[in-house]
Amino acid sequence: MGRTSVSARVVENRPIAPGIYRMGIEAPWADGLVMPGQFCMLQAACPGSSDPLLKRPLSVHDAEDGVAWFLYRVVGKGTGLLARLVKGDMVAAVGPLGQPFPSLAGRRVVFVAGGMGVAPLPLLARRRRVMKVLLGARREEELAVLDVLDLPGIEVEIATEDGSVGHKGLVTDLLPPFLEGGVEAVFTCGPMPMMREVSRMCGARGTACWASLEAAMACGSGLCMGCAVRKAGGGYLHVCSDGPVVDAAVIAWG
Amino acid sequence: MGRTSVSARVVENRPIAPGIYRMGIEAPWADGLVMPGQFCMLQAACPGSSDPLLKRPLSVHDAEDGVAWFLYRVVGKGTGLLARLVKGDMVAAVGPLGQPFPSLAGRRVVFVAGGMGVAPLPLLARRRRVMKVLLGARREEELAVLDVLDLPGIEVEIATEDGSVGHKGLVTDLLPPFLEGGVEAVFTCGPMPMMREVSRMCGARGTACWASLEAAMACGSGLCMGCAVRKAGGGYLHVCSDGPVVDAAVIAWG
Amino acid sequence: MGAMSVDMSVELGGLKLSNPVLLASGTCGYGLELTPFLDLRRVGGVVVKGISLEPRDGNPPPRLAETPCGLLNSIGLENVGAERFLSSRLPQLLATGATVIVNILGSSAEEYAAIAARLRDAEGISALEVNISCPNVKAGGVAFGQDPRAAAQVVEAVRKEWGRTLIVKLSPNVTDVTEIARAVEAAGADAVSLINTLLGMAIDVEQRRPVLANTFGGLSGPAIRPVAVRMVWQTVRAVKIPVIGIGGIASARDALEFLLAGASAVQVGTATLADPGAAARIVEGIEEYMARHSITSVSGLAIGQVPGRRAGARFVWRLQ
Amino acid sequence: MGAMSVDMSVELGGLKLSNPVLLASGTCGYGLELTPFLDLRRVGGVVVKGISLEPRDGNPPPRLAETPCGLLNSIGLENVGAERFLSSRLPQLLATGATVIVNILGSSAEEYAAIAARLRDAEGISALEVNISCPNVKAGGVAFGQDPRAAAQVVEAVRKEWGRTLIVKLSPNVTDVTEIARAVEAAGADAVSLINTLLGMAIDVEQRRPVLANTFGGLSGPAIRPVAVRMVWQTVRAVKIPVIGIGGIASARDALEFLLAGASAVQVGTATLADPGAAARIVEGIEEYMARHSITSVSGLAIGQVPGRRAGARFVWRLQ
Ligand SMILES: Cc1cc2nc3c(=O)[nH]c(=O)nc-3n(C[C@H](O)[C@H](O)[C@H](O)COP(=O)(O)OP(=O)(O)OC[C@H]3O[C@@H](n4cnc5c(N)ncnc54)[C@H](O)[C@@H]3O)c2cc1C
Ligand SMILES: Cc1cc2nc3c(=O)[nH]c(=O)nc-3n(C[C@H](O)[C@H](O)[C@H](O)COP(=O)(O)OP(=O)(O)OC[C@H]3O[C@@H](n4cnc5c(N)ncnc54)[C@H](O)[C@@H]3O)c2cc1C
Ligand SMILES: Cc1cc2nc3c(=O)[nH]c(=O)nc-3n(C[C@H](O)[C@H](O)[C@H](O)COP(=O)(O)O)c2cc1C
Ligand SMILES: Cc1cc2nc3c(=O)[nH]c(=O)nc-3n(C[C@H](O)[C@H](O)[C@H](O)COP(=O)(O)O)c2cc1C
Ligand code: FES
Ligand code: FES
Repeated sequence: MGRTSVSARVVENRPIAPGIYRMGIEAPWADGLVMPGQFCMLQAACPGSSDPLLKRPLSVHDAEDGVAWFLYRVVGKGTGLLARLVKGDMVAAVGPLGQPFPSLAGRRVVFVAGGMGVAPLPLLARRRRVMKVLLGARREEELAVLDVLDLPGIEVEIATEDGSVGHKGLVTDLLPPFLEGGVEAVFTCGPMPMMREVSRMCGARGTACWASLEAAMACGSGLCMGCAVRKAGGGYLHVCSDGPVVDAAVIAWG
Repeated sequence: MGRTSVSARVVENRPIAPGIYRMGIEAPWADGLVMPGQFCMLQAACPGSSDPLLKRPLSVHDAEDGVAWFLYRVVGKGTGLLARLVKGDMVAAVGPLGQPFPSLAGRRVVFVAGGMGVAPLPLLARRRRVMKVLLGARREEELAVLDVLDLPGIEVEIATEDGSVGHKGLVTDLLPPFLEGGVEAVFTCGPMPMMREVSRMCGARGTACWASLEAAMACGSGLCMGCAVRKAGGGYLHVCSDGPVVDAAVIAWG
Repeated sequence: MGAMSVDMSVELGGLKLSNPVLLASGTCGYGLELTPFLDLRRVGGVVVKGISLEPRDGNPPPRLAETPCGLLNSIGLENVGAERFLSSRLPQLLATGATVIVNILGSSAEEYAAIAARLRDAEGISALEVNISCPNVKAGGVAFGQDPRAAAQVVEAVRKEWGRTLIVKLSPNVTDVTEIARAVEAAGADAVSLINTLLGMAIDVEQRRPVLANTFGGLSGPAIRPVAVRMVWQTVRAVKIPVIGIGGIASARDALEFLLAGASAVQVGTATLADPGAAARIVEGIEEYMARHSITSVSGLAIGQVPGRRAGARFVWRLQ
Repeated sequence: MGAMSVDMSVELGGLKLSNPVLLASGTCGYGLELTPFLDLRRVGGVVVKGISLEPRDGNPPPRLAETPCGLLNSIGLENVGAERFLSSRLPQLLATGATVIVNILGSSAEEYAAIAARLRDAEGISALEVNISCPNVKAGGVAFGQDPRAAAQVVEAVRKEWGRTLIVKLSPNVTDVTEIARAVEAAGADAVSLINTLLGMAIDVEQRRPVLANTFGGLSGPAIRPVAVRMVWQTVRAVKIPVIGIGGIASARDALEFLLAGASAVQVGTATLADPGAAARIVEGIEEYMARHSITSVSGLAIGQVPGRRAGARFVWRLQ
């Protein structure tokens, strides 16, 4: 699968909206081996220090010309230290990891995103056929990332909770016309409550739905069994190796 | 005593010889309150990380115009992270701490240094009367720091173990003429075996000797009793609060 | 702080403290060393370095070794002894306005009792904290804190001599800390504080010998916090007396872990060594958190209502 | 490596290993997950995830929490069960050329024995590692590893079924680890490995609840290394069988702390999660160190000659 564990050079790392950064790192696998929806485990190299201890999972945002890109929000110490990196610094990177969005050749797919759920979109748009992106946010400011998203030929419909841009309400309000219009699959990435609702709506119509899950991870590689998510039929699957992209029907959304 | 615990801005931090850096930080106490031989506890600010856990003791190298300078060798992770700082970065600093070299007004003092023992010299030369510096090194390369030492009007005599510069042998070989010539006090800073020998030689002639000690430190402020050094009469003194500069006669040099 | 005013005061077995943040024994000297950095009235109290009847020199150096997010120390209970503490340190410390708690240690129950008796007549000592992590010379050097009967004997002996608040400081180097906590509660302790350091060691691989002259040392700092929070959580659910949480607290968030686990107060140790003003920051941060969460008093922080008191160690079921 | 050639092979209770660096149970999956990053023949052996007689689902999520220099996990012994391990995992793992050690767990001595019996007929399993940190259902859930008699019973039961190398993995959550070590030595263990995780917990102060669904978790990683080195040092001096050191090893320097303390081999756990190639780096680093210090065989690393075997816990005298 071409997964590697390397020390990679940062080619760019800059804030593109308050608290949100876009970082590119040198990655030999960026040109072909990585598939949309896959992720890497990343850590700012800090010689001799073991706090933070573990790498952090970030979706591959885009990949071309030997550079893998990530779009991330600064949340805590792991992402905080990533944000301090400058061009030429080193980052420890394991990847690409996990199950990608399926390849549904020629199919019409709608992507329902919330917040940072847009992160995997550019690579997805480059490699798969996405007809439409439905994007939810609480406020206009959360849409700042849109300006840097390179989504050639893909229309974006927006819903904000405060109505400042686009539809006033939830992003899931925008989905029914597409389900009724016979879209062939829905991809979704974002907060759990949103993905749960998307999954429920698709399930009710019998439309295939693929969700990109999140879970706390230690290894990202199937070693620790830490990233468990309950399956509909009982038992657990592991987000890092069975996912992050899974058939939404197999999840016990709870 | 004006000691403070602050987050201070780095004004300069650059390598002056392989593995040796000179760093200046903004310090309100730099203009008057600090005395030669005192030290600070320093740590590169790394938000959210607690490894390394403790600050590291470094002698105040020089102090003027609101800037405190340090001259340090990269040894491990604490000094390694300091070396990565660039102008404008923040460093956590507690100081100035400890007992300084005594003020022997008008007296003739010889300073015997080994390796990084030269660190406190510029401030000492600025504030006290030093007639001569005797400096020991293993090889010529170890003398590179001399180029940046600002020691107005002070002569430096050198001994190298391989004879590449100055006297071939130990720095202590250079001391007897001064002891015989009636120098009034000897200050010493460097490796323990060197300081032990200087102390012994001074003791034998009845010349006052002040040594700047080193010990592993946690607090640098007399809180933990960790920095113990055995006293000649039994019991311990604490390098951070009873020293680092102590009357060499009180130490059980062992 | 927000507009809301929060009540930070706490009561610990009869002792009223202005706030729940204390300075831990052995990491704040005799208190005075901290005054350049910290107004001692801003913390709930100062637990001074462990005092024995006679002065002690302590262990030979090296006494310190830093480990990942932790500190090993083998100070060896160096202290000025009860007399010099009372004559020269205590008056100065009281002059700062600090609430003073004295940590005591001994090598027999009688010795503990003798120190308590000696300190009883001194004015201004608000509480004793009995450090039972010391080796019991009569029982061959196993620490009092590792044996419920020996621990109870020490507490009973001290209790006879000391009427004010009596805190017992527990060792974490035991199979079941709640067993010791229950034993000292039954023996008359007003509160327990935990944890003392975990027994550890480090080896200098280049010198090929233990780093510490004493071979072993006590591990403190953020590294041990998860163990400390667990033991406090278990102990809160096993005894009725107040529990003081200690171990790796370096921020208000860390202190809140213990207060949410049910601790009535906390102590800040190694963090003060790394940053002498840490405790004051922590007090402010707790106030800010309480205001943000609309919690008006410290006692309202504990998660849920602590249910029927059960032995803690049995909770553990399936790890890994 | 220098010009000098060093002998990295070790012998552990009858088992020959090419080098002393093993992958710790639960942190290398069933070995196969690591092959993109690591040639499994470069490590001394692979200790696979704990296997029970029947498959286990494990604990509900969240199962992980990072702490300062540490990791809390409450996987809950999720595993595919003995049958599926033998049919689908083991053959693939053996095909990589790895030396395979199987970690086993149960909730009664009989269950442990039954797994040993089931695995006995499988070819290619070099050793069993018996994880006695599991709760003993018959004794109300206290772990086997916290009671010398229960630990000995498990080992005796397994010993009857298993003739190859038998390693017993000890829990650090005890007052005196050497007591348990001596008990399992007497019961027939060929080697002991330690430490398993320290019991800990973390609280999410914003959500105001324990981070882990299971409340408690096992603490691993560099944070625990000083405790692990101490316990290994004590155990080496208390038993005659080989000791395998585990706990917070992330570099050759860290591994050497254990080997210098007298461990015959080491296991790398959490470090593999953070960096899947860690163990290979460690093997190289040990070789380089040995060459630099002119030490020709791993058994020559231990500090001094280990003197007359004494009980370790008594060493502790004066801390702090
Ligand atoms: C498969 C996958 C892909 C992801 N892709 C992206 C992305 O493209 N862009 C982006 O901004 N974020 C992404 N995330 C979330 C990102 O991993 C977390 O925000 C990050 O781990 C936070 O680490 P921290 O140290 O800054 O925060 P802290 O809060 O300090 O982290 C503490 C611990 O919690 C874990 N954690 C915290 N938040 C999350 C979370 N939301 N999901 C999983 N673990 C978490 C951390 O990994 C760490 O172990 C992804 C998560 C997963 C599982
Ligand atoms: C009063 C005093 C003044 C000093 N002044 C200077 C100076 O001006 N320039 C300079 O280069 N060095 C000086 N040192 C030594 C300096 O403190 C150490 O080199 C530094 O602490 C190493 O830290 P590290 O994390 O880089 O190394 P590591 O080896 O990773 O440190 C591990 C631990 O050992 C301690 N340690 C390591 N070496 C020493 C040492 N030589 N002395 C005391 N503790 C040590 C560290 O503080 C730390 O706790 C001074 C030491 C003292 C006590
Ligand atoms: C240098 C040092 C000295 C200590 N001395 C004592 C002592 O004299 N008596 C005592 O009961 N605890 C002593 N302790 C333990 C601390 O009070 C505290 O219980 C422990 O360090 C854990 O808290 P921390 O992680 O916040 O440091 C000492 C700790 C350190 C680091
Ligand atoms: C995620 C995880 C799962 C583990 N599972 C097991 C297990 O199944 N059996 C076992 O004996 N130990 C298990 N352990 C303990 C490790 O094997 C090891 O003893 C411990 O983590 C300490 O070593 P480390 O600090 O190098 O990780 C597990 C540890 C972790 C982190
Ligand atoms: S994160 Fe370790 S198995 Fe998924
Ligand atoms: S370093 Fe703490 S007392 Fe000196």
